[in-house]
Amino acid sequence: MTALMELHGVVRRYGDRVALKVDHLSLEEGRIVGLVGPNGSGKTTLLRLLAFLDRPDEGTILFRGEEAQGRREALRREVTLLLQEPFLLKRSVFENVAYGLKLRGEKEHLKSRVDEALRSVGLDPARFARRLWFQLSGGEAQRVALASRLVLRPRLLLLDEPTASVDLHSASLIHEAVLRARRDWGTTLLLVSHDLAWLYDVAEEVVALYGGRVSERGPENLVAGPWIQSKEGVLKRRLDDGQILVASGSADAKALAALDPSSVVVSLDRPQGTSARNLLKGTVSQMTYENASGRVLVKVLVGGLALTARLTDHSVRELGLHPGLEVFLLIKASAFRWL
Amino acid sequence: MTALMELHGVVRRYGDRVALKVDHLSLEEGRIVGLVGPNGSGKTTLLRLLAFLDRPDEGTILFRGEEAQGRREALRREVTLLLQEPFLLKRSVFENVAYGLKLRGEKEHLKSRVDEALRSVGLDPARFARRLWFQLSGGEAQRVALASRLVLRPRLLLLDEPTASVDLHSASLIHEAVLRARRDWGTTLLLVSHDLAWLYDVAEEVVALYGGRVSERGPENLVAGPWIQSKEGVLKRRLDDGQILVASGSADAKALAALDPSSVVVSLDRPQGTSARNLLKGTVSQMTYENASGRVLVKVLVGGLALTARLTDHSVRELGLHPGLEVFLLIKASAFRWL
Amino acid sequence: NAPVLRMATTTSTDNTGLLDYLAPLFKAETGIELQWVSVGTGKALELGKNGDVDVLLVHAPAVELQFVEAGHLVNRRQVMYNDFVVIGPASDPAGIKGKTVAEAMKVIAEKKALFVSRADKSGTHTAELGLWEEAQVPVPDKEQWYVQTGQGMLPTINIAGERDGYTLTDRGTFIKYEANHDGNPPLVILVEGDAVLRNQYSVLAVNPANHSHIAYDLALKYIDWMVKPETQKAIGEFKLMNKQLFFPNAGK
Amino acid sequence: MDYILEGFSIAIGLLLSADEETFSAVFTTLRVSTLSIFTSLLIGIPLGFILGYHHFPGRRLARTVVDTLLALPTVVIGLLVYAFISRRGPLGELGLLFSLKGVAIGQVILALPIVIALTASAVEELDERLRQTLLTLGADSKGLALSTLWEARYAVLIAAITGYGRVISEVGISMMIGGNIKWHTRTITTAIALETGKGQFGAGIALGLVLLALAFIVNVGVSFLRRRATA
Amino acid sequence: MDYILEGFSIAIGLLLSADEETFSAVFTTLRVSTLSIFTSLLIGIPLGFILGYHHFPGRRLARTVVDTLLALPTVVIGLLVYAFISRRGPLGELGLLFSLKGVAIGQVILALPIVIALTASAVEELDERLRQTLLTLGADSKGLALSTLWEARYAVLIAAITGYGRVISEVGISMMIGGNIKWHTRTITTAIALETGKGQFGAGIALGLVLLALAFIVNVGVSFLRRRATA
Ligand SMILES: Nc1ncnc2c1ncn2[C@@H]1O[C@H](COP(=O)(O)OP(=O)(O)OP(=O)(O)O)[C@@H](O)[C@H]1O
Ligand SMILES: Nc1ncnc2c1ncn2[C@@H]1O[C@H](COP(=O)(O)OP(=O)(O)OP(=O)(O)O)[C@@H](O)[C@H]1O
Ligand SMILES: [Mg+2]
Ligand SMILES: [Mg+2]
Repeated sequence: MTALMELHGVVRRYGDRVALKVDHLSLEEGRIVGLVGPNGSGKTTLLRLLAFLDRPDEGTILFRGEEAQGRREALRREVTLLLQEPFLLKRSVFENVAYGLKLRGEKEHLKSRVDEALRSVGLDPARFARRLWFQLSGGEAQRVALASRLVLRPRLLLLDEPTASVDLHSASLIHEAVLRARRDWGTTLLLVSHDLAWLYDVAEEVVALYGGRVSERGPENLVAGPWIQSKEGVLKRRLDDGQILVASGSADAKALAALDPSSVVVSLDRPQGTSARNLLKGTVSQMTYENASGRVLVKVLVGGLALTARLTDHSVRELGLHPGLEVFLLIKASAFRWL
Repeated sequence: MTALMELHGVVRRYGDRVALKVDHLSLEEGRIVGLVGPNGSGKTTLLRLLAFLDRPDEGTILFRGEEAQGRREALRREVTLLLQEPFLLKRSVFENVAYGLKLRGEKEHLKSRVDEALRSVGLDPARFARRLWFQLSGGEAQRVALASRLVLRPRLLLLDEPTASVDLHSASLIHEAVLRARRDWGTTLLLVSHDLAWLYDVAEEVVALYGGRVSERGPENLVAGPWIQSKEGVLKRRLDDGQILVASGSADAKALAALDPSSVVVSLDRPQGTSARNLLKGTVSQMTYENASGRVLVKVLVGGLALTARLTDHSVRELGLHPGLEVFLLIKASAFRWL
Repeated sequence: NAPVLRMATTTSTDNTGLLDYLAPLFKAETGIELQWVSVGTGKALELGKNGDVDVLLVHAPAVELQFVEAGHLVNRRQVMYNDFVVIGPASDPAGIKGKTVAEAMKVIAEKKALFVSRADKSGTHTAELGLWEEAQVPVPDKEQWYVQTGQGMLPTINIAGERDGYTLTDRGTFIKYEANHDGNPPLVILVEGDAVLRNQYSVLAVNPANHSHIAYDLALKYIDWMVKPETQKAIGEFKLMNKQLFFPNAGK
Repeated sequence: MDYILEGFSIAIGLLLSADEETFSAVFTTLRVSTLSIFTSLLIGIPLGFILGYHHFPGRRLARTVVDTLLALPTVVIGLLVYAFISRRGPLGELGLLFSLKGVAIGQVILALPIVIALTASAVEELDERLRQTLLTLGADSKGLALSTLWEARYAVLIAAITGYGRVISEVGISMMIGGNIKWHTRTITTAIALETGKGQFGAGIALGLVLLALAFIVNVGVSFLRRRATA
Repeated sequence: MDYILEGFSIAIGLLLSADEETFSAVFTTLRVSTLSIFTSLLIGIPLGFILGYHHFPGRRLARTVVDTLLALPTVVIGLLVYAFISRRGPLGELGLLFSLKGVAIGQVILALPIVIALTASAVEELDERLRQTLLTLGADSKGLALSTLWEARYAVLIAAITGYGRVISEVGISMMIGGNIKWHTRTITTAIALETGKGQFGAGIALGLVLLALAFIVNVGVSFLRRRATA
């Protein structure tokens, strides 16, 4: 497989703050890639660079192996981005979706293509095509914005939170639309979402961003401070219910700790004699199938903190886990990574 | 418990279309109520009426038992709404959060109250307070908008998709903030979200809207057409993988069918001799704890359709359900309700 | 399409309606269409110098002669005159009625009675400056009682009327002013008839040597037409409120 | 006060009797102002777009210069244009003096700063997401400009209306360049100046009312167009 | 062309020699235009807000009327004000004729439609979410108006700049009401008209340049303020 886009040594700053610093990242042609990371981690910043809306302050971006600089206007016709905040032109829904096609001079079958795009996001053209931009609900507007990108059949489709205010049924339609785009037009997809259940279901591969840097480990749990330096040379974080989280290493009180879900062990009973420093009691709140790994992500609420563990379906079955169940989490103090 | 707000015979139209028609709805003081419904079902329309941003075309709204009409400006200080699309004033983050307090002349402890509000949505005042409105990521902006409502300590707090583009950690902070508002200030809350896992976790009670009408049955599965009228007098819907859904009653091809999750039965093996007309094979994709009922919502993907079943934790454990597992769903043709 | 002759003239000939009266007669006789712009005398001379018009009808003899001398204008012919009058409020606070112009000006200056001056280098203004000299009073530039408007004749009279001041005007404009007030104006003629008060109008052609494009032949035709007896008679017959405004004096 | 009442009755008389001189001035005014405003919009809207949209070095200075030119008096524009098109001027051969084309040149100079400044401000006020949306939909620079202006259409319309009001009401340029020649370059405003100079204040006000009636008709048309574009 | 060069050299001469007459006119211009524009903004911005924000019956007509008044010629305003404040007029007792206050009244009438129309359009262009946000934060009608105007501050500033350009460059009102009285009510523009009438075209252009220099200084100040408000 060849790389559709590649980033080398890319840095993007806002003022003095570095918002993104990617040494190397490549997007394989025809893949469906998920992008996760906490708020402010640089996801939108990255998508803007990939869509040629912004230029990196440093580094190069390759499109099909060739330097993109100098042919950005042409490349913008191959790549399209659904913005995080949907924005519609002050025209009818039909005109919004047809806009990109008209720009490209593709006026044949205009109506049928627009109708098809609207249908693919669950909007009935007969009811919606003639509505004006302000006559829509939030989720409807979001889907019109998506339809206006899908209709373009781009090489690369970048979706920034496509399901943010979309109902469940539409989310599954968008899921289908994504798969269809890849199947019918060979579109490569990069999807940002905080709806991990949806994302893990669609994406074949998930990349995570933390503080503007790509993490090779995939999505992780994040624990924010305040951390207290204890005498024993470890850092402690008091949870809302009085339990205490212990992490080794050194960091300041406001530091953010990352924890790989694979290194969280779930147990039904309080285990005796374990080497793990952390033994926390919590309640399973959600279990999600992760398409990329074939595993199950188990979200456990521990004293106001949501920690996710990645388990095989075998162990899930063995333990008889289900939402609402009380469990214990075992985590080594050394499993935390400081960001 | 007394009703903080009550709606009687309220109708709201956009042009000729009726967007909302509520015969009766009452919000008990001090409750945390969830509001769900598909896109365009009228949730935002309802919140706008409750926040006194719009007036109903018909019907009356009572606040603490008294007609609200005529004292809307005063009541707007008791009720506040987080808009679905966050919008910040063209000022610094600090000024955005302080705005409502300054309006009310509450200038004492201004800084500490603003800082507290920012912290409660996971934003470090030292890093964010002086930023300008455009120097924020989507999720950060959303949280600033939320902080500017939380700081007001309103009687009624209406949140329209507070977690739409917010990361998991912040979503749990918002969860805490909601509980704290109720505990410390007795705030009544009405929360709209498509993130059902989050909502079910927070809300004590969930109301559903379909096509502008309140459903007493709570949230339901929705199945869109095309429905085909068969000779046997039932309606059939072909799923992507070839399986067929059967519903009784009469409706046109584009009709929307609702299905109560409690009437979906999950089985591990293909049952022999059942009275249910539908026997569908699918895969469990997510399991969520429902705070309001103490039950588990099991989401099953069936040929591109996501159907949710509501089970007791007992049966979940008994069946050994886990995400990724293949299961059969049993649904009576008569369980569908036409909307 | 009739041949077009362009003329620059002062506002007094236009505002009184004289040109509206003469132009159709000229067209009927010669087939030439007269188009005129009415501006300040200084601007009219400048337009002539630049060759933007073909012919001039103005009333500032001294300046006209300078322009002729400099070779900008040729063929100066006297056409008609009217006269200047000193007007003021009927109550005549300074008591100048019946005096000679020189005495009147002197009294005005002594009593510091309000005097409104056009101060715009127009024919009237030039004449007023001459009167101060005659009265041996230095031009009272910064005196409180000396109001310099820098505007046309009618606006200046109006200002004098509003302020109960004296001013110098040509008779034609004054008659127009009287007419505007239905014959009952706040200001009346107090001094008139002095020889120094004569206001001479002349026609001049733009020098074709400087500007090849100008309609010199039409300009000559016009000048000839203006000075010929029939036209002169017509000018004499032009009346406003039954009063004669201009006195033909071609060739005199 | 009398003048005003007199003005109304004269105005009605002029319009009812279809007074030839008045109608000639109305027609001349319409011709020259239409020519001027369309030329100004044609030049000014693209320049305003560039000024409001692109971040080039010297942009702030350019904006300040345009804002300054809003204070250009019509007499001065008249003089400057005259300096060029007078017979002794570099463009004297074209015979633009005392012609409506000449007046239009001056009026374009008058309206341009208004159209540019207000278009630039309209474009600047637009949501940053618009630019991003247009680019992600594949707009090239032409599409970007056209669509941006279309999104800002109401504000650009106000620029046009303000420019038109300025052009139709100006007198300095029409007087200096047009020369107020009866039946040829006499516009409503130069006719008003003439009447006022003669002391015929009532007639001046009457012509002013005629001008406003004209502007009102134009604006009713614009407001109708605007309503259609919204619905 | 010569006039323009001549104009430049005269302008420099006037400024360097601190010519008394010129400076008197500059000072008078500044005094009256400042008074006029501030009064216009004080009245016009609230009216513009109401027109752009509230949906009252007759609003469309009101907008069309304001747009029409953009075409009000200064001579006509001069005549109307004259009719009121002349000695024979109802306000004759106040002695406003030939005073700067009288001129300011006329200039306020001139600038008001500009300020109102542009403020209304600025307010109209604002995001609907702004209104909703302000209301949900508990703004009363005063807070709503102030905050809305603050959000539209750049567009309102352009209204002010356009109005100021109009006021400082007008000549009809200053001439008619002020009377162009030397040392008293002579402004730069009436002085230009006078010089032009005298055929002193170079001097006219020179004074025009002085006026532009003045406007430039004002606009540099505004642009500086604007920059501070952004950063
Ligand atoms: N215009 C700007 N000026 C200054 N800082 C900015 C600007 N835009 C974004 N930032 C900052 O850059 C960082 C990265 O922002 P970005 O929008 O890429 O985050 P994100 O990962 O998309 O977050 P979210 O999940 O909230 O959308 C954030 O810390 C944000 O505050
Ligand atoms: N201004 C408007 N004019 C006309 N129709 C409107 C307008 N606003 C909303 N609607 C329609 O009214 C219905 C209800 O809209 P509303 O915004 O309340 O939905 P919602 O439940 O909030 O949806 P979402 O989940 O997408 O936010 C929708 O069908 C929508 O298209
Ligand atoms: Mg983002
Ligand atoms: Mg909504």
